[in-house]
Amino acid sequence: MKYTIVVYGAPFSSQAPYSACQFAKAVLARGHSIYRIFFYHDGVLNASSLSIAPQDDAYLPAEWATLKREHNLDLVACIGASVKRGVITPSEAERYQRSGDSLQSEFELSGLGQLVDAALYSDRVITFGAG
Amino acid sequence: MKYTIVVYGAPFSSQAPYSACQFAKAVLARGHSIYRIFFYHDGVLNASSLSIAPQDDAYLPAEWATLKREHNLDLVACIGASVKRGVITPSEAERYQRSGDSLQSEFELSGLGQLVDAALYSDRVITFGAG
Amino acid sequence: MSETGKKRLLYLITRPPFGDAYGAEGLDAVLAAAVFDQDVEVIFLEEGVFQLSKNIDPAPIAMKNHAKGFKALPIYGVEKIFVSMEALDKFALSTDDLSMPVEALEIDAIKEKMATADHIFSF
Amino acid sequence: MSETGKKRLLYLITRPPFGDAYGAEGLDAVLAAAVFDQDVEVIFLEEGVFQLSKNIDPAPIAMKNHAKGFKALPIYGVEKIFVSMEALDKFALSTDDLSMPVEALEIDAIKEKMATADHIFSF
Amino acid sequence: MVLHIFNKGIRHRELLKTCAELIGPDDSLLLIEDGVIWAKEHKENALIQGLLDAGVQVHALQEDLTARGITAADAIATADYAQFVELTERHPRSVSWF
Amino acid sequence: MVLHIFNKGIRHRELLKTCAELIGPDDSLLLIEDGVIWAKEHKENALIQGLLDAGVQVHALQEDLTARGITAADAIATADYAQFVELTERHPRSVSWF
Repeated sequence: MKYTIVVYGAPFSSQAPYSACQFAKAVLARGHSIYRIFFYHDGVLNASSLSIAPQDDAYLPAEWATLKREHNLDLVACIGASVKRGVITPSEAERYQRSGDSLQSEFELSGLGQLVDAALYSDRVITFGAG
Repeated sequence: MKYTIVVYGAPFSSQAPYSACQFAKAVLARGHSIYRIFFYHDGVLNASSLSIAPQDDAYLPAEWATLKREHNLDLVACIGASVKRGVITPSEAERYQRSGDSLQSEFELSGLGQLVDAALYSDRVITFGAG
Repeated sequence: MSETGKKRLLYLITRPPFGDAYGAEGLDAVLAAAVFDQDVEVIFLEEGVFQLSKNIDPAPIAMKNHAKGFKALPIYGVEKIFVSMEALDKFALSTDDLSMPVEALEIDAIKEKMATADHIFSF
Repeated sequence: MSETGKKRLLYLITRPPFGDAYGAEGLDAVLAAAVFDQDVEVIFLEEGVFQLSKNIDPAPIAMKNHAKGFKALPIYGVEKIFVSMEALDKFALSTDDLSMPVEALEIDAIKEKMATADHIFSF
Repeated sequence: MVLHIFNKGIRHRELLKTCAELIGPDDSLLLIEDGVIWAKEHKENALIQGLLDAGVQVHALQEDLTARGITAADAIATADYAQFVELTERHPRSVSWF
Repeated sequence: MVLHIFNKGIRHRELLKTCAELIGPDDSLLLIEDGVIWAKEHKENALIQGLLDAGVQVHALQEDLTARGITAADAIATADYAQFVELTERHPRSVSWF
């Protein structure tokens, strides 16, 4: 079956993205495919390239990146939710005169249409809520 | 009296920082002083220089900056909570090879000792919680 | 799937306005679905009914009024908007107290909508 | 202020571990206070008592085990650690079920501590 | 004298219960943000009524009521931000529930 | 058949009540994250008992139980992540409560 996973929580603040990541691995292990992982609300902070994990802690953005490389996953963060929360591309950084970009390269910023599209083409949509 | 205000919530995700900002203005309007505003937990995202407000929305980081300039406030974000959440100084950006810094200049990153210090020297400590 | 071959997408709005971003971001998610011309339904549950309060005015708290966007949903083609009768009852409200005309649903009718949706999003 | 001229700082831990960051960040706040040699007290309320569960092991959820830090508080000079008796009772727990020796307090004793603290931090 | 500041709505009923049990007779409760929903007259406010019956002062922040289009029940005192500050002056300590 | 995924603890009692009222006889409830606290045998689980009495299947995620050092009551089925996926296979739709 085709799954879409929706993540509302930020790493280091909520368990939601950790649960989502474990669930994604279990979905793939059972032979299903993942159509998209969509990051919304505070979940967009998973796409930040600037967070730095404490030495003995898991660094979730890297986990997502590894998962993407190994399974060619589509990792999309909602652009509206992202720019409000400071996750921005180089072109937004330039346009709004910010000091730099902050989007990890394995993630793509796109509109909420990508969430609707995912719902249309997935057999299952599982949300990991937070807050 | 001397007040310290503690903020746990992020702009665009929680009302907590908006309430804290209104409360800070009311404290000053009644003739009190503010010893420190301490940002902890997701509240450290108030110190981000990268967030971009939607056109018709309030931009809280700028509100804090104005308040600081007008009243010489001490705006401190917990350094441990900040770096985990991607709010980093130029020196951290360099050390951890990140694309750029993300700390608004009106804010300072410092340790949790600044929260304890604030408690010792303030008559009142008011927390605005979130999540 | 509905008889028309469209997907049935159900959106639950469960939180009051302003305390967090779920109301505003839930609204944006519904608006995005409206563009795709699917079978979209919205149910306001529990404290979510306060998103439809009359006289919402966040100027005193310096926040943006997203809630008027809910009133505009029919303009964007989202016509199936419901509230939980139990929630209204719990908060001593009637549909007349709300900012837009909506149909109140009993628990069983809400269950039925959940049981027949293709996907359920909650905010 | 306590008789020694130190400030009385009271920390309430109200949430279970791992669901959010308040347990871990509350612990860090208590540790910071310990450094300042003040009169620090910690009370585990409500679901906060699960921060002191025996056998905590977050390896299966790929998160860090901050909770062992609570056990280390006495090493850092924080000796006044309490749990709500009502919370233990609610969850069918006794102090023997906890990861460290703590004193259980009745509601009135907790109220008294709140009423005499200089500042109260909640997590 | 403790000022209890509560900012969550009905879904956090158990949190309000825990808070209410710890409110002493000289303490006050201030409802802010989504917490002002508890200030409305409705079927779900037995906890608030219990506090009022015990003589506890219950306040709701006017700005948050206005924002949400909610009118507070008669028994609830409304306070604006200036009066919120005044409450913190009168109560030497506060605790936030969220 | 709806899989209800619930991830909050006791302070969100009213949210569990709202969720429980909307669980149909063919639906299942899966407790994850802080939600596994409801799976423990204690004085506060009348809502869970009500669901069990109505024949609803109640599951708790084993990984989250282990993380928190909590043992589930006998009447609660435990599920690991693989079984969580299996539950989503068997239930054509899910709703998350948080």
